[in-house]
Amino acid sequence: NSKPGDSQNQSGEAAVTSKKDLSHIKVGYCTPSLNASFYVALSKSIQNSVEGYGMKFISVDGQGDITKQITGVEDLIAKGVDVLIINPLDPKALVPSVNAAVKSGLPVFIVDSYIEPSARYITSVLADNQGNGELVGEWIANKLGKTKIKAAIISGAQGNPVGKEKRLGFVRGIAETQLRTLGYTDFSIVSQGWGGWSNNGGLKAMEDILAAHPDINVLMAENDAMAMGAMKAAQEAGKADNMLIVGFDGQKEALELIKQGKYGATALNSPIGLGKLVTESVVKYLNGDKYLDKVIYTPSVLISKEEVNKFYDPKSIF
Amino acid sequence: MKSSLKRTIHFIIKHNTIIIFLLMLVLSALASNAFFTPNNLANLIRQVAPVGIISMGMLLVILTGGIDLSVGSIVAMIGVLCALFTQSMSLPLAIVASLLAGIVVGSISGYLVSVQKMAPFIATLALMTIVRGLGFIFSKGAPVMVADSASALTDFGSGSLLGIPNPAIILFLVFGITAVLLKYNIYGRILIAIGSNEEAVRLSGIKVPVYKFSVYAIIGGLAAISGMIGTARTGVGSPNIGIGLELDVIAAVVIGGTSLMGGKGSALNTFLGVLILGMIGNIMNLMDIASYSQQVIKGLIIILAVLLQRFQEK
Amino acid sequence: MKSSLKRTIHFIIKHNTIIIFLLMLVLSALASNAFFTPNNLANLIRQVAPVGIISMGMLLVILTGGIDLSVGSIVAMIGVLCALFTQSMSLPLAIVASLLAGIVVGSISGYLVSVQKMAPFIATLALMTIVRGLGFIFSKGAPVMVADSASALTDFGSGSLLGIPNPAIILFLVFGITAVLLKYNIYGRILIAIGSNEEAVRLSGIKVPVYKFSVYAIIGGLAAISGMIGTARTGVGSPNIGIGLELDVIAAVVIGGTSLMGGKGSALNTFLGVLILGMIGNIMNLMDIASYSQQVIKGLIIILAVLLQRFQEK
Amino acid sequence: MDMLHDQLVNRVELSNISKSFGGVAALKDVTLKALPGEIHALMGENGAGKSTLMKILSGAHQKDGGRIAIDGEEVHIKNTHDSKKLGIGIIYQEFSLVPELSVAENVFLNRLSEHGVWMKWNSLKKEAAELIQSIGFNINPSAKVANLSIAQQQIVEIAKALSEKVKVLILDEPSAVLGPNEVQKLFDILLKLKKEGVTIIYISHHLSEIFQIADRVTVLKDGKSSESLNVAETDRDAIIKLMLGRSLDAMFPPRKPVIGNEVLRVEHIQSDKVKDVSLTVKAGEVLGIAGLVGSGRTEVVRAIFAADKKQKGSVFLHGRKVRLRNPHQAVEKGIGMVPEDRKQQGVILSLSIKQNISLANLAGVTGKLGFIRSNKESAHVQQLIKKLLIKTQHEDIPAGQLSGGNQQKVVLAKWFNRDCHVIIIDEPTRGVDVGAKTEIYNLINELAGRGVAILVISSETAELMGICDRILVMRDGQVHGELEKHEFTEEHILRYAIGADRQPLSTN
Ligand SMILES: Nc1ncnc2c1ncn2[C@@H]1O[C@H](COP(=O)(O)OP(=O)(O)OP(=O)(O)O)[C@@H](O)[C@H]1O
Ligand SMILES: Nc1ncnc2c1ncn2[C@@H]1O[C@H](COP(=O)(O)OP(=O)(O)OP(=O)(O)O)[C@@H](O)[C@H]1O
Ligand SMILES: [Mg+2]
Ligand SMILES: [Mg+2]
Repeated sequence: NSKPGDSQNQSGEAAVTSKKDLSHIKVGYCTPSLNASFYVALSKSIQNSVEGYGMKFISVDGQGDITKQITGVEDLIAKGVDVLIINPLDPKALVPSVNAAVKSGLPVFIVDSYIEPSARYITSVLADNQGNGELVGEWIANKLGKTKIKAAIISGAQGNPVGKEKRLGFVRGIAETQLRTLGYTDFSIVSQGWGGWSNNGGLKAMEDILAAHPDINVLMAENDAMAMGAMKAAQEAGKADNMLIVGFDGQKEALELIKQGKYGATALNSPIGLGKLVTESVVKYLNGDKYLDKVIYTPSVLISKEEVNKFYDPKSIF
Repeated sequence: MKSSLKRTIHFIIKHNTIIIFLLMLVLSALASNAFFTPNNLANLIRQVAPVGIISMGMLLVILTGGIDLSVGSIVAMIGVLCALFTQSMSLPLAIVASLLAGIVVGSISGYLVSVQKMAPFIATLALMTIVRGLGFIFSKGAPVMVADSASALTDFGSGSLLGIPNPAIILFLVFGITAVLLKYNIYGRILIAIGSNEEAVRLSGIKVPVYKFSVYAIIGGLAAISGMIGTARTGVGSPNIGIGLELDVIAAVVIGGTSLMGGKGSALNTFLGVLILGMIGNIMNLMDIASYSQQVIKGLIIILAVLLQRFQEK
Repeated sequence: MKSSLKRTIHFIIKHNTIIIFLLMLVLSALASNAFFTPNNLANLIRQVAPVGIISMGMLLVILTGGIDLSVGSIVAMIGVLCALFTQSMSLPLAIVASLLAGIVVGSISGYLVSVQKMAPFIATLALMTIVRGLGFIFSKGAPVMVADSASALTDFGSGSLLGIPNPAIILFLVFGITAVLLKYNIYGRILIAIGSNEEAVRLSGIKVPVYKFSVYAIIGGLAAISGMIGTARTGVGSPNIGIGLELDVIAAVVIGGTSLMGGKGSALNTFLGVLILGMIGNIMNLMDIASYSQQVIKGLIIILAVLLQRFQEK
Repeated sequence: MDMLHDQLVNRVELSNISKSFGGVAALKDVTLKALPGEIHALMGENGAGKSTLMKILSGAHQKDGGRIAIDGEEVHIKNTHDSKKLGIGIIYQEFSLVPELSVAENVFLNRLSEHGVWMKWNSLKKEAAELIQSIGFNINPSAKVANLSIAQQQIVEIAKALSEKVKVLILDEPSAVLGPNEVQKLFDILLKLKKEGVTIIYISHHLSEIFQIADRVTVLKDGKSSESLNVAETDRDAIIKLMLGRSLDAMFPPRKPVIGNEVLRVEHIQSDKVKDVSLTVKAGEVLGIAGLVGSGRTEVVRAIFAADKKQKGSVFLHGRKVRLRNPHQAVEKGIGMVPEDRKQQGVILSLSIKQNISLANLAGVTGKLGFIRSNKESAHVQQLIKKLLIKTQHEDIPAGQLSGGNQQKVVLAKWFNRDCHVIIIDEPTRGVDVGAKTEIYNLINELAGRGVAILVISSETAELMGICDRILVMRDGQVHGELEKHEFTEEHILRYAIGADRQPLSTN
């Protein structure tokens, strides 16, 4: 099990080269949806890496619905792909699909989300969301010092396991840091809004949060898009200056705001890195490496104003 | 001999959904070699089963001049409930309880429409929201596992009989029953009559509210069956599936030449409508058409199919 | 004196949406201290603006007996297009082009419904899918930033006039024009007549298709305005906003006492319907009611409001 | 008869029935008694409450007060099911058929659920065919009702009512959509039923029919009932006086036609049901089109007005050829049409009288940008209401609250409100009471007097003879005869209408 931070490098070049000719290989990818720019970027990144190795890339869209994702996987198998990469909408529901694919002789790789261990996949590549949450919480606690933390959370979608990991990590990060530095905890989370992972949703949720709790000093959103929407609402309400806004993903627009000092910090969950990493695992596997780690984490990185220049790339696809 | 030919022609004109269907079939076969493989055909029929099963209920509802927007939510909620029930009761009991729950939800729509005379669109729209919320509440927002003791359910979901996937067998059953009901049973004839002239039926001493109520109860039950099939296939009940399913179901019924005004429609054509819609998605996936373009093409084909239907009226 | 009281009572009974509205207002004030703060009221009116603006168009469509399911998709697509346009043309041009694009999409629905005589439900359902897909294609799936040169747009989106948020001002304008149109202009009267008895209107020598066409073009334009407001507020055009918006809009219109059969409805009541629906969401957020329960409560209130409407008919 | 009446128990006894709709009294204290084997006519002006009374008897409406007794025993009819169990059959004024079902299913609709759970298609069709034949007609029992002509639909209604053994049969204006041939057959059936002891309540606005078939007559006026009269002992004037509260000078007002130049000429027009029709109408002339039901008269005028697509033929106005593609263009060119189906095509029931009347001439009531000049409109409409003697308190009342005759006048007012060169009136007085009829004839005269060319279709031969200057007779989609005023006789018209070989109605 590789620990966060110790595995692959983030730079552009392929870290793995293939000894075999892979040009006849068809890689199928089933995305959970294409309704969010994160997923679009992830799909694009996998495509770029896959094609970079000379393989063929085919994708289907789960349209945010487990049954449609299963349908998509079935269609991929029917089309005769050689490798399957799945970003499962649900940790359990796709287990039968994965196992059916494995049974028909396909290696299956998981990316970005969790799946039950009973699925016989080769390896899963994902961000350490809880670790990321901890980094964000730690940053907030350090930043505010003895000031009481009054936070609101904007979550993406109900029942989303990634969101849950992030907020649990956030709480752990704050608690641990305060205990370490102050010897006690002094924070409350006064409200949880729902923003549907979108800019617009974050804006709306923040408006209502500010009406009910005008005195919050921290806003944590489970992705950058919602955080940026919430920032707009805070600005309109004239509250942006007394508030720390943090999010996740490291979208380039968010990095730009961090650079300008308007946005506190974000935890890197780069679709580009995920895409590269999972493709590299595929290539390793196809080259005969049968001993891949079952879980591979992308490094957990916190990006605040100090580090932002290392990560900011205005031409990035995400 | 000649008369049988004439009858065939007449049949085709009347059911010109068949022409669209055959056209799609030929196009699909031309478009992808993978289409006419037993594996893919089994996939296709398994994939359309949930929409297909519910479409038969929707046909009944639309025949009476109504509509039901809540089915997608029912599928999700029952999927969740069914998984929960397996954790606390025997499988047969869990299935019966899930089915009943679906019928109860449908009955609430039925009550609002038939007794309270609410517009079906708005009554079922409200229920769509409510039932979706309940699904989330019951599941606490996360997918619910089917109990290990209920492995028979998941076995059934992934199993097949004589090469036909089990969900498809249920679809065929539901289709057959509906077809017979509409053609040879008084119940079906009365539904058509209600959609065609409700007042006349009322004046004939037929208890119209009872019939209107019944179609919503039935579609609730069918949505429950679809929900259970979903859970059986995946082994989990997930509260966020089936969003927008109602629109697919309605589109299938309308592609099958059913009038949204009620009084006009057939089970066979609806079944073909379901297959046409399913084939659109399947073949586009096989052809590697990008997801966004798929939506555009699907919409265009719906428009085309409905425009072609208009010849039927002549 | 007495007659004015009588008239007031008559007015209230006729517009009993007002009663529901006042009831909601009182309940909201009781439920949360934060409700009657200027800040929250500004939020509320700003939040309902997109639904409100489109609801006036939906009122016109429903008056003629139609429906438009494509508006949520138009909002998203135009939001994207508007942001894209700012990158390549001057702001005024970008706005005009976006508005025109919305009108064009609406006109396609209008053409299918009025000339091709397609059922509005299915024509606009197909367009809903197509336009959503186009929005994704145009944006390549990711939100599109408004160009820095078009900061006037984002300034407008977050600005206000005399304490009234700009989007709300547009809403008031659209509401006022619709109200006047329906009450004092022949256009409104013809729409109502068409919804009541289309054939009689046609035989009176009125060009029914032109009017039916026009309402879809109008709602397309209004959806485009809503889309631009969304982009102006957030500074990005996202292809995935507005999913399910059409249902909120229709619910608001129906809560306002409009009959889905056409021929009956008022702008004021629709406006109140919009506010009622907006308040439901707002107050539940203020009360920190869990999102799942919110859906359930919202559905229940819709049912309740529509049931209360029935007294109006007496 | 009276002696009998005293001794026998009444089959139907409605006593002191009252009923109001939302505060408006439709029936106040109505009493009607009928014996077994009696044909009892029910008459009255439009809106007098005839249909309402019968709907109460059939369970479609609930009475507010009063007593109903069948065969001397008080009964409580709460729904149509109850009335059926009591042996009451009814043919409603508005069709109550199911268009999407077959003839056979419609005939047995009342008893569909008694046949068991499964459809017995063969026996159902056979029985339906037998029943329809037994009443002298021939309609394919498998045909969809939607594809039948109006007359055929009425026959299905009759068969439906006779499909059950009834003690009481109510017919609400059955003859309004039947031709003379079919009416005669209907009367044969009624007389047969009468012999079997069935009580028949017969509603009609045609006085001649009452004298031909009824034993007694009850007249409703303003929601109250008159004494029942023995038909044999009364006459037209007496009944009219009971209905209107006054006597009627002449059914058809005298007219001195001033006929001018040709206004409308139609040459070789063809459509689905019309095979080559040509005609001309001159200014100030009233041209009638006679013919049996289903002869294609309506189709001719709808093709002229461009309400239906015509396949061939040309239309000339004032000698100049015009191309009309839709009713809008017809209206723009000065043609107006009062359609045959008042409720479906004429009035908009939920709109006010004012709004209905303005509909054909919106330009006349609007100012800049389409804004309505409310005062002007009201004044204008009030004038028309006064002129056409439309009975209403206010011009803002929904047209649906008016009686049938007054609704018909509203539709006429719509075209009065516009300067038309040609006005087509399809069935000007269908279902209209005698009093209102005369008023409508007056209006037609006045229009003609203004120099408008008028084309009238009517199934009532007497009406055409009374108001027209010239009559065309149609059969099978063609004009088979043209009669000048001095040639007008019922026989003449009927002969052309039926043709040499008369054929029974059939579906194919
Ligand atoms: N459902 C109803 N709601 C309100 N008013 C009604 C209703 N039905 C009938 N009326 C009113 O009751 C009165 C009697 O109507 P009814 O139809 O019984 O008249 P009628 O004698 O049959 O007239 P006609 O000769 O035109 O058929 C009319 O004023 C009519 O407008
Ligand atoms: N709804 C309909 N669908 C199909 N055919 C119809 C319909 N109504 C009428 N027809 C046909 O059109 C022809 C003429 O119809 P219709 O009975 O209206 O004739 P008409 O001469 O105008 O008689 P009237 O004016 O007395 O009704 C008939 O042959 C009839 O079969
Ligand atoms: Mg009547
Ligand atoms: Mg006619």
